[in-house]
Amino acid sequence: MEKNIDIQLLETPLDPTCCETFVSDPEAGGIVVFVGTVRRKTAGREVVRLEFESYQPMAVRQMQIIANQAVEKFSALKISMHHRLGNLEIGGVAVVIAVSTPHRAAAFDACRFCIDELKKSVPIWKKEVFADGEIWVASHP
Amino acid sequence: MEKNIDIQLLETPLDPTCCETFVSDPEAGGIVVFVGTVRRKTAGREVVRLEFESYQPMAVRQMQIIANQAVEKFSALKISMHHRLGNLEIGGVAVVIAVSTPHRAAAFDACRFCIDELKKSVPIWKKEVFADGEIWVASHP
Amino acid sequence: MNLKVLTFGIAREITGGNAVQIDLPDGASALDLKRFFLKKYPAFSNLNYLQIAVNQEFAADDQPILSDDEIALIPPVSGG
Amino acid sequence: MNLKVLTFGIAREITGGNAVQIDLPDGASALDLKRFFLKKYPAFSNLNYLQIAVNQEFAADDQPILSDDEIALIPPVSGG
Repeated sequence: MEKNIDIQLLETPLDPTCCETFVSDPEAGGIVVFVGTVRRKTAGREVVRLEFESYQPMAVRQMQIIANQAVEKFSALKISMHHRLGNLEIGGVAVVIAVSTPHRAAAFDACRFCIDELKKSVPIWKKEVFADGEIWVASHP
Repeated sequence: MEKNIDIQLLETPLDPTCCETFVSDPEAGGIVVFVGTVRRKTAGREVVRLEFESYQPMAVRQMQIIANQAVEKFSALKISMHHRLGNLEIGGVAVVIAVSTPHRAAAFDACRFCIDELKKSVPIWKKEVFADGEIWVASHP
Repeated sequence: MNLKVLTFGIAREITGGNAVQIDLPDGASALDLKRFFLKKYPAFSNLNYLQIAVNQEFAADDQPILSDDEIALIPPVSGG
Repeated sequence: MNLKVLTFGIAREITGGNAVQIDLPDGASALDLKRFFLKKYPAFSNLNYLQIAVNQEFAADDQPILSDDEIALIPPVSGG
Protein backbone atom coordinates (compact mmCIF):
# COMPACT_ATOMS: atom_id res chain seq x y z
CA MET A 1 0.00 0.00 0.00
CA GLU A 2 1.28 3.49 -0.81
CA LYS A 3 2.76 5.34 2.16
CA ASN A 4 0.23 8.18 1.78
CA ILE A 5 -2.80 5.89 1.95
CA ASP A 6 -4.21 4.17 5.04
CA ILE A 7 -7.03 1.64 4.58
CA GLN A 8 -8.46 -0.31 7.50
CA LEU A 9 -11.44 -2.55 8.21
CA LEU A 10 -11.95 -2.75 11.95
CA GLU A 11 -14.07 -4.78 14.36
CA THR A 12 -13.52 -2.14 17.07
CA PRO A 13 -14.89 1.44 17.39
CA LEU A 14 -13.46 3.88 14.84
CA ASP A 15 -11.55 6.94 15.98
CA PRO A 16 -11.76 9.92 13.57
CA THR A 17 -8.67 11.40 15.23
CA CYS A 18 -6.56 8.49 13.92
CA CYS A 19 -7.59 9.32 10.37
CA GLU A 20 -7.02 13.05 10.84
CA THR A 21 -3.59 12.44 12.33
CA PHE A 22 -2.65 10.15 9.46
CA VAL A 23 -3.48 12.77 6.82
CA SER A 24 -1.81 15.71 8.57
CA ASP A 25 0.93 17.10 6.39
CA PRO A 26 3.04 20.28 6.31
CA GLU A 27 1.91 20.84 2.69
CA ALA A 28 -1.77 20.51 3.63
CA GLY A 29 -3.97 23.60 3.72
CA GLY A 30 -7.19 21.69 4.27
CA ILE A 31 -8.35 18.40 5.73
CA VAL A 32 -11.88 17.18 5.19
CA VAL A 33 -13.19 14.32 7.28
CA PHE A 34 -16.40 12.43 6.66
CA VAL A 35 -17.84 10.50 9.58
CA GLY A 36 -20.76 8.21 8.75
CA THR A 37 -22.92 7.50 11.78
CA VAL A 38 -25.85 5.20 12.44
CA ARG A 39 -29.11 7.14 12.30
CA ARG A 40 -31.98 6.34 14.66
CA LYS A 41 -34.47 6.03 11.82
CA THR A 42 -34.53 4.99 8.17
CA ALA A 43 -37.71 5.55 6.21
CA GLY A 44 -39.50 6.18 9.48
CA ARG A 45 -38.59 2.87 11.13
CA GLU A 46 -36.62 2.75 14.39
CA VAL A 47 -33.25 1.10 13.91
CA VAL A 48 -32.10 -1.22 16.71
CA ARG A 49 -28.64 -1.87 15.27
CA LEU A 50 -26.67 -2.31 12.08
CA GLU A 51 -24.63 -5.36 11.17
CA PHE A 52 -21.73 -4.91 8.75
CA GLU A 53 -19.93 -7.66 6.92
CA SER A 54 -17.41 -7.56 4.11
CA TYR A 55 -15.42 -9.57 1.61
CA GLN A 56 -12.33 -8.30 3.35
CA PRO A 57 -9.44 -8.69 0.91
CA MET A 58 -11.52 -7.38 -1.98
CA ALA A 59 -12.94 -4.53 0.11
CA VAL A 60 -9.42 -3.38 1.00
CA ARG A 61 -8.40 -3.61 -2.67
CA GLN A 62 -11.40 -1.59 -3.82
CA MET A 63 -10.83 1.06 -1.15
CA GLN A 64 -7.22 1.24 -2.26
CA ILE A 65 -8.30 1.73 -5.90
CA ILE A 66 -10.68 4.53 -4.84
CA ALA A 67 -7.99 6.23 -2.77
CA ASN A 68 -5.52 6.02 -5.66
CA GLN A 69 -8.11 7.58 -7.97
CA ALA A 70 -8.71 10.38 -5.47
CA VAL A 71 -4.97 11.08 -5.24
CA GLU A 72 -4.83 11.20 -9.03
CA LYS A 73 -7.99 13.23 -9.69
CA PHE A 74 -7.75 15.73 -6.83
CA SER A 75 -4.01 15.83 -6.05
CA ALA A 76 -4.78 14.58 -2.56
CA LEU A 77 -1.72 14.43 -0.32
CA LYS A 78 -2.90 11.71 2.08
CA ILE A 79 -6.04 9.63 2.48
CA SER A 80 -7.24 7.53 5.39
CA MET A 81 -10.33 5.31 5.06
CA HIS A 82 -11.52 3.23 8.02
CA HIS A 83 -14.65 1.12 7.85
CA ARG A 84 -16.26 -0.64 10.77
CA LEU A 85 -17.33 -4.29 10.70
CA GLY A 86 -19.65 -6.15 13.07
CA ASN A 87 -22.57 -4.77 15.06
CA LEU A 88 -23.18 -1.07 15.57
CA GLU A 89 -25.70 0.77 17.74
CA ILE A 90 -27.36 4.13 17.00
CA GLY A 91 -24.81 6.94 16.92
CA GLY A 92 -21.99 4.48 16.24
CA VAL A 93 -19.41 5.37 13.61
CA ALA A 94 -19.60 3.16 10.50
CA VAL A 95 -16.99 4.87 8.37
CA VAL A 96 -14.38 7.61 8.58
CA ILE A 97 -12.68 9.10 5.53
CA ALA A 98 -10.07 11.85 5.89
CA VAL A 99 -8.33 13.59 3.01
CA SER A 100 -5.68 16.30 3.01
CA THR A 101 -4.95 18.58 0.05
CA PRO A 102 -2.96 21.78 -0.42
CA HIS A 103 -6.18 23.78 -1.00
CA ARG A 104 -9.53 23.23 0.63
CA ALA A 105 -11.89 22.86 -2.33
CA ALA A 106 -10.07 19.74 -3.49
CA ALA A 107 -10.30 18.21 -0.01
CA PHE A 108 -14.11 18.46 -0.09
CA ASP A 109 -14.27 17.04 -3.61
CA ALA A 110 -11.86 14.21 -2.87
CA CYS A 111 -13.54 13.19 0.40
CA ARG A 112 -16.95 13.20 -1.22
CA PHE A 113 -15.62 11.18 -4.16
CA CYS A 114 -14.23 8.57 -1.75
CA ILE A 115 -17.45 8.07 0.22
CA ASP A 116 -19.62 8.11 -2.92
CA GLU A 117 -17.42 5.50 -4.62
CA LEU A 118 -17.13 3.43 -1.45
CA LYS A 119 -20.90 3.16 -1.34
CA LYS A 120 -21.00 2.09 -4.98
CA SER A 121 -18.22 -0.43 -5.32
CA VAL A 122 -16.74 -1.67 -2.05
CA PRO A 123 -17.95 -5.15 -1.06
CA ILE A 124 -19.33 -4.28 2.37
CA TRP A 125 -22.90 -5.11 3.33
CA LYS A 126 -25.11 -3.53 5.94
CA LYS A 127 -28.11 -5.17 7.52
CA GLU A 128 -30.54 -2.86 9.30
CA VAL A 129 -32.18 -4.56 12.24
CA PHE A 130 -35.51 -3.12 13.40
CA ALA A 131 -37.67 -4.13 16.33
CA ASP A 132 -39.91 -6.04 13.90
CA GLY A 133 -37.61 -7.26 11.15
CA GLU A 134 -34.44 -6.68 9.22
CA ILE A 135 -33.27 -5.78 5.72
CA TRP A 136 -30.06 -5.91 3.75
CA VAL A 137 -29.76 -2.27 2.76
CA ALA A 138 -30.02 -1.47 -0.98
CA SER A 139 -30.45 -5.12 -1.92
CA HIS A 140 -33.94 -4.85 -3.39
CA PRO A 141 -35.66 -2.26 -5.61
CA MET B 1 -26.89 31.30 20.81
CA GLU B 2 -29.05 28.46 19.54
CA LYS B 3 -28.54 25.16 21.33
CA ASN B 4 -27.53 23.41 18.08
CA ILE B 5 -24.76 25.89 17.25
CA ASP B 6 -21.36 26.18 18.90
CA ILE B 7 -19.12 29.13 17.95
CA GLN B 8 -15.75 29.70 19.59
CA LEU B 9 -12.70 31.89 19.08
CA LEU B 10 -9.80 30.39 20.98
CA GLU B 11 -6.25 31.41 21.91
CA THR B 12 -5.39 27.75 22.59
CA PRO B 13 -4.92 24.81 20.18
CA LEU B 14 -8.13 23.65 18.51
CA ASP B 15 -9.36 20.10 19.00
CA PRO B 16 -11.40 18.72 16.07
CA THR B 17 -12.81 16.05 18.39
CA CYS B 18 -14.63 18.74 20.41
CA CYS B 19 -16.41 19.91 17.28
CA GLU B 20 -17.26 16.37 16.17
CA THR B 21 -18.61 15.51 19.61
CA PHE B 22 -20.74 18.64 19.65
CA VAL B 23 -22.42 17.82 16.33
CA SER B 24 -23.06 14.13 17.06
CA ASP B 25 -26.76 13.43 16.98
CA PRO B 26 -28.95 10.32 16.84
CA GLU B 27 -30.68 11.77 13.74
CA ALA B 28 -27.34 12.34 11.97
CA GLY B 29 -26.31 10.08 9.12
CA GLY B 30 -23.26 12.10 8.18
CA ILE B 31 -20.80 14.47 9.81
CA VAL B 32 -18.37 16.47 7.72
CA VAL B 33 -15.46 18.19 9.40
CA PHE B 34 -13.20 20.76 7.80
CA VAL B 35 -9.82 21.32 9.45
CA GLY B 36 -7.83 24.26 8.09
CA THR B 37 -4.11 23.87 8.73
CA VAL B 38 -1.11 26.12 8.24
CA ARG B 39 0.79 25.18 5.08
CA ARG B 40 4.55 25.34 4.90
CA LYS B 41 4.47 27.44 1.73
CA THR B 42 2.30 30.05 0.08
CA ALA B 43 3.15 31.14 -3.44
CA GLY B 44 6.49 29.42 -3.07
CA ARG B 45 7.60 31.29 0.08
CA GLU B 46 8.42 29.45 3.33
CA VAL B 47 6.00 30.41 6.08
CA VAL B 48 7.51 30.84 9.56
CA ARG B 49 4.21 31.38 11.34
CA LEU B 50 0.75 32.88 11.03
CA GLU B 51 -0.71 35.52 13.31
CA PHE B 52 -4.48 35.71 13.65
CA GLU B 53 -6.44 38.57 15.11
CA SER B 54 -10.15 39.32 15.09
CA TYR B 55 -12.83 41.81 15.92
CA GLN B 56 -14.14 39.28 18.40
CA PRO B 57 -17.76 40.21 19.11
CA MET B 58 -18.47 40.87 15.43
CA ALA B 59 -16.62 37.71 14.34
CA VAL B 60 -18.78 35.61 16.66
CA ARG B 61 -21.92 37.34 15.34
CA GLN B 62 -20.93 36.74 11.72
CA MET B 63 -20.09 33.10 12.39
CA GLN B 64 -23.47 32.75 14.07
CA ILE B 65 -25.21 34.26 11.02
CA ILE B 66 -23.37 31.84 8.73
CA ALA B 67 -24.25 28.86 10.92
CA ASN B 68 -27.91 29.92 10.99
CA GLN B 69 -27.92 30.19 7.20
CA ALA B 70 -26.39 26.72 6.90
CA VAL B 71 -29.04 25.26 9.21
CA GLU B 72 -31.71 26.92 7.07
CA LYS B 73 -30.30 26.14 3.62
CA PHE B 74 -29.05 22.59 4.24
CA SER B 75 -31.22 21.39 7.13
CA ALA B 76 -28.10 20.97 9.22
CA LEU B 77 -28.77 19.43 12.61
CA LYS B 78 -25.79 20.86 14.50
CA ILE B 79 -22.85 23.07 13.62
CA SER B 80 -19.64 23.74 15.48
CA MET B 81 -17.18 26.41 14.29
CA HIS B 82 -13.95 27.03 16.19
CA HIS B 83 -11.37 29.55 15.00
CA ARG B 84 -7.92 30.00 16.43
CA LEU B 85 -6.46 33.38 17.40
CA GLY B 86 -2.86 34.33 18.10
CA ASN B 87 0.29 32.78 16.66
CA LEU B 88 0.32 29.49 14.79
CA GLU B 89 3.21 27.39 13.48
CA ILE B 90 3.23 25.20 10.35
CA GLY B 91 0.78 22.30 10.69
CA GLY B 92 -1.18 24.17 13.35
CA VAL B 93 -4.97 24.13 13.14
CA ALA B 94 -6.47 27.53 12.26
CA VAL B 95 -10.12 26.55 11.97
CA VAL B 96 -12.40 23.57 12.53
CA ILE B 97 -15.94 23.40 11.20
CA ALA B 98 -18.13 20.35 11.86
CA VAL B 99 -21.65 19.89 10.53
CA SER B 100 -24.10 17.03 11.02
CA THR B 101 -27.04 16.32 8.73
CA PRO B 102 -29.44 13.41 8.26
CA HIS B 103 -27.90 12.61 4.83
CA ARG B 104 -24.31 12.98 3.79
CA ALA B 105 -24.51 15.18 0.68
CA ALA B 106 -25.97 18.03 2.72
CA ALA B 107 -23.17 17.74 5.29
CA PHE B 108 -20.54 18.33 2.60
CA ASP B 109 -22.50 21.25 1.14
CA ALA B 110 -23.16 22.84 4.51
CA CYS B 111 -19.58 22.51 5.76
CA ARG B 112 -18.20 23.95 2.53
CA PHE B 113 -20.70 26.80 2.69
CA CYS B 114 -19.58 27.63 6.24
CA ILE B 115 -15.85 27.76 5.46
CA ASP B 116 -16.39 29.66 2.18
CA GLU B 117 -18.58 32.24 3.92
CA LEU B 118 -16.26 32.47 6.91
CA LYS B 119 -13.43 33.41 4.58
CA LYS B 120 -15.59 36.06 2.92
CA SER B 121 -17.29 37.83 5.78
CA VAL B 122 -15.92 37.05 9.23
CA PRO B 123 -13.68 39.80 10.63
CA ILE B 124 -10.60 37.70 11.27
CA TRP B 125 -7.23 38.67 9.83
CA LYS B 126 -4.21 36.52 9.11
CA LYS B 127 -0.68 37.79 8.78
CA GLU B 128 1.80 35.45 7.10
CA VAL B 129 5.26 35.83 8.51
CA PHE B 130 8.16 34.72 6.27
CA ALA B 131 11.87 34.64 6.99
CA ASP B 132 12.22 37.87 4.99
CA GLY B 133 8.98 39.75 5.52
CA GLU B 134 5.29 39.52 6.27
CA ILE B 135 1.95 40.17 4.61
CA TRP B 136 -1.65 40.60 5.68
CA VAL B 137 -3.25 37.88 3.58
CA ALA B 138 -5.72 39.02 0.89
CA SER B 139 -5.29 42.68 1.78
CA HIS B 140 -3.84 43.86 -1.52
CA PRO B 141 -4.63 43.04 -5.17
CA MET C 1 -15.03 -27.98 -13.29
CA ASN C 2 -15.80 -27.85 -9.62
CA LEU C 3 -15.80 -24.35 -8.10
CA LYS C 4 -16.06 -22.95 -4.62
CA VAL C 5 -18.03 -19.70 -4.68
CA LEU C 6 -17.82 -17.31 -1.71
CA THR C 7 -21.06 -15.64 -0.65
CA PHE C 8 -21.74 -12.56 1.47
CA GLY C 9 -24.63 -10.58 2.85
CA ILE C 10 -27.97 -11.51 1.35
CA ALA C 11 -26.23 -13.91 -1.05
CA ARG C 12 -24.98 -15.84 1.94
CA GLU C 13 -28.50 -15.99 3.35
CA ILE C 14 -30.01 -17.05 0.01
CA THR C 15 -27.51 -19.87 -0.51
CA GLY C 16 -27.42 -20.80 3.15
CA GLY C 17 -23.65 -20.75 3.77
CA ASN C 18 -20.43 -18.78 3.47
CA ALA C 19 -19.52 -20.68 0.32
CA VAL C 20 -21.17 -22.99 -2.22
CA GLN C 21 -19.57 -25.81 -4.22
CA ILE C 22 -20.89 -25.91 -7.79
CA ASP C 23 -20.14 -27.65 -11.05
CA LEU C 24 -19.78 -25.66 -14.26
CA PRO C 25 -18.65 -26.74 -17.73
CA ASP C 26 -15.01 -25.91 -18.48
CA GLY C 27 -14.73 -22.59 -20.28
CA ALA C 28 -17.73 -21.09 -18.48
CA SER C 29 -17.83 -17.30 -18.23
CA ALA C 30 -18.80 -14.98 -15.38
CA LEU C 31 -22.19 -14.59 -17.05
CA ASP C 32 -22.65 -18.38 -17.14
CA LEU C 33 -21.87 -18.47 -13.44
CA LYS C 34 -24.36 -15.72 -12.72
CA ARG C 35 -27.06 -17.51 -14.77
CA PHE C 36 -26.38 -20.70 -12.87
CA PHE C 37 -27.10 -18.96 -9.57
CA LEU C 38 -30.15 -17.07 -10.88
CA LYS C 39 -31.61 -20.38 -12.01
CA LYS C 40 -30.71 -22.39 -8.93
CA TYR C 41 -31.78 -19.67 -6.43
CA PRO C 42 -34.65 -17.62 -7.97
CA ALA C 43 -34.44 -15.17 -5.02
CA PHE C 44 -31.39 -13.64 -6.73
CA SER C 45 -33.65 -12.28 -9.50
CA ASN C 46 -35.29 -9.99 -6.96
CA LEU C 47 -32.03 -8.21 -6.13
CA ASN C 48 -31.05 -4.87 -7.66
CA TYR C 49 -28.10 -6.67 -9.18
CA LEU C 50 -25.76 -9.60 -8.75
CA GLN C 51 -22.12 -9.25 -9.67
CA ILE C 52 -19.35 -11.80 -9.90
CA ALA C 53 -15.88 -11.16 -8.51
CA VAL C 54 -12.96 -13.13 -9.88
CA ASN C 55 -9.76 -12.99 -7.87
CA GLN C 56 -11.06 -10.06 -5.83
CA GLU C 57 -11.98 -7.92 -8.82
CA PHE C 58 -15.32 -7.27 -10.47
CA ALA C 59 -15.59 -9.49 -13.54
CA ALA C 60 -17.03 -8.54 -16.92
CA ASP C 61 -19.74 -10.89 -18.22
CA ASP C 62 -17.42 -12.48 -20.78
CA GLN C 63 -14.57 -13.13 -18.38
CA PRO C 64 -13.66 -16.83 -18.45
CA ILE C 65 -13.64 -18.65 -15.11
CA LEU C 66 -10.73 -20.92 -14.32
CA SER C 67 -10.90 -23.70 -11.79
CA ASP C 68 -8.34 -22.16 -9.43
CA ASP C 69 -9.85 -18.64 -9.49
CA GLU C 70 -11.18 -17.14 -6.27
CA ILE C 71 -14.85 -16.59 -7.10
CA ALA C 72 -17.38 -14.60 -5.09
CA LEU C 73 -21.00 -13.51 -5.49
CA ILE C 74 -21.39 -9.78 -4.87
CA PRO C 75 -24.97 -8.78 -4.10
CA PRO C 76 -25.76 -5.01 -3.94
CA VAL C 77 -23.16 -3.37 -1.70
CA SER C 78 -24.18 -1.00 1.09
CA GLY C 79 -21.10 0.14 2.98
CA GLY C 80 -20.70 3.57 4.51
CA MET D 1 -19.38 64.60 16.34
CA ASN D 2 -16.40 62.90 17.88
CA LEU D 3 -16.09 59.18 17.11
CA LYS D 4 -13.87 56.39 18.28
CA VAL D 5 -13.13 54.01 15.40
CA LEU D 6 -11.77 50.53 16.09
CA THR D 7 -9.08 49.23 13.76
CA PHE D 8 -7.80 45.73 13.06
CA GLY D 9 -5.18 43.96 10.99
CA ILE D 10 -3.62 46.12 8.34
CA ALA D 11 -5.98 48.98 9.23
CA ARG D 12 -4.49 48.97 12.72
CA GLU D 13 -1.00 49.13 11.26
CA ILE D 14 -1.95 51.91 8.82
CA THR D 15 -3.51 54.09 11.52
CA GLY D 16 -0.94 53.15 14.12
CA GLY D 17 -3.23 52.08 16.97
CA ASN D 18 -6.14 49.87 18.03
CA ALA D 19 -8.52 52.80 17.72
CA VAL D 20 -8.58 56.32 16.25
CA GLN D 21 -10.50 59.33 17.50
CA ILE D 22 -11.92 61.37 14.64
CA ASP D 23 -14.30 64.28 14.08
CA LEU D 24 -17.09 63.99 11.53
CA PRO D 25 -20.01 66.35 10.80
CA ASP D 26 -23.29 65.28 12.39
CA GLY D 27 -25.35 63.22 9.96
CA ALA D 28 -22.29 61.70 8.30
CA SER D 29 -22.80 58.34 6.58
CA ALA D 30 -20.66 55.20 6.47
CA LEU D 31 -19.42 56.34 3.06
CA ASP D 32 -18.38 59.72 4.51
CA LEU D 33 -16.46 57.90 7.20
CA LYS D 34 -14.75 55.69 4.62
CA ARG D 35 -13.82 58.73 2.51
CA PHE D 36 -12.41 60.42 5.58
CA PHE D 37 -10.04 57.50 6.15
CA LEU D 38 -9.12 57.11 2.49
CA LYS D 39 -8.14 60.79 2.42
CA LYS D 40 -6.32 60.87 5.75
CA TYR D 41 -4.45 57.57 5.17
CA PRO D 42 -3.85 57.11 1.42
CA ALA D 43 -2.50 53.58 2.09
CA PHE D 44 -6.14 52.46 2.42
CA SER D 45 -6.64 53.06 -1.32
CA ASN D 46 -4.24 50.21 -2.05
CA LEU D 47 -6.36 47.64 -0.23
CA ASN D 48 -8.73 45.31 -2.02
CA TYR D 49 -11.53 46.99 -0.09
CA LEU D 50 -12.33 48.81 3.09
CA GLN D 51 -15.62 48.22 4.84
CA ILE D 52 -17.25 49.97 7.75
CA ALA D 53 -18.93 48.07 10.57
CA VAL D 54 -21.56 49.82 12.65
CA ASN D 55 -22.52 48.09 15.89
CA GLN D 56 -20.78 44.90 14.79
CA GLU D 57 -22.58 44.66 11.46
CA PHE D 58 -21.41 45.56 7.96
CA ALA D 59 -22.83 48.98 7.08
CA ALA D 60 -24.25 50.04 3.71
CA ASP D 61 -22.71 53.22 2.27
CA ASP D 62 -25.76 55.32 3.11
CA GLN D 63 -26.09 54.18 6.71
CA PRO D 64 -26.03 57.19 9.04
CA ILE D 65 -23.45 57.15 11.82
CA LEU D 66 -24.58 58.13 15.29
CA SER D 67 -22.21 59.37 17.93
CA ASP D 68 -22.78 56.42 20.25
CA ASP D 69 -22.44 53.74 17.57
CA GLU D 70 -19.62 51.21 17.83
CA ILE D 71 -17.65 51.86 14.63
CA ALA D 72 -14.89 49.72 13.14
CA LEU D 73 -12.78 49.70 10.01
CA ILE D 74 -12.83 46.29 8.33
CA PRO D 75 -9.95 45.75 5.89
CA PRO D 76 -10.03 42.61 3.69
CA VAL D 77 -10.73 39.63 5.93
CA SER D 78 -8.61 36.47 5.74
CA GLY D 79 -9.81 34.01 8.35
CA GLY D 80 -9.78 30.26 7.88
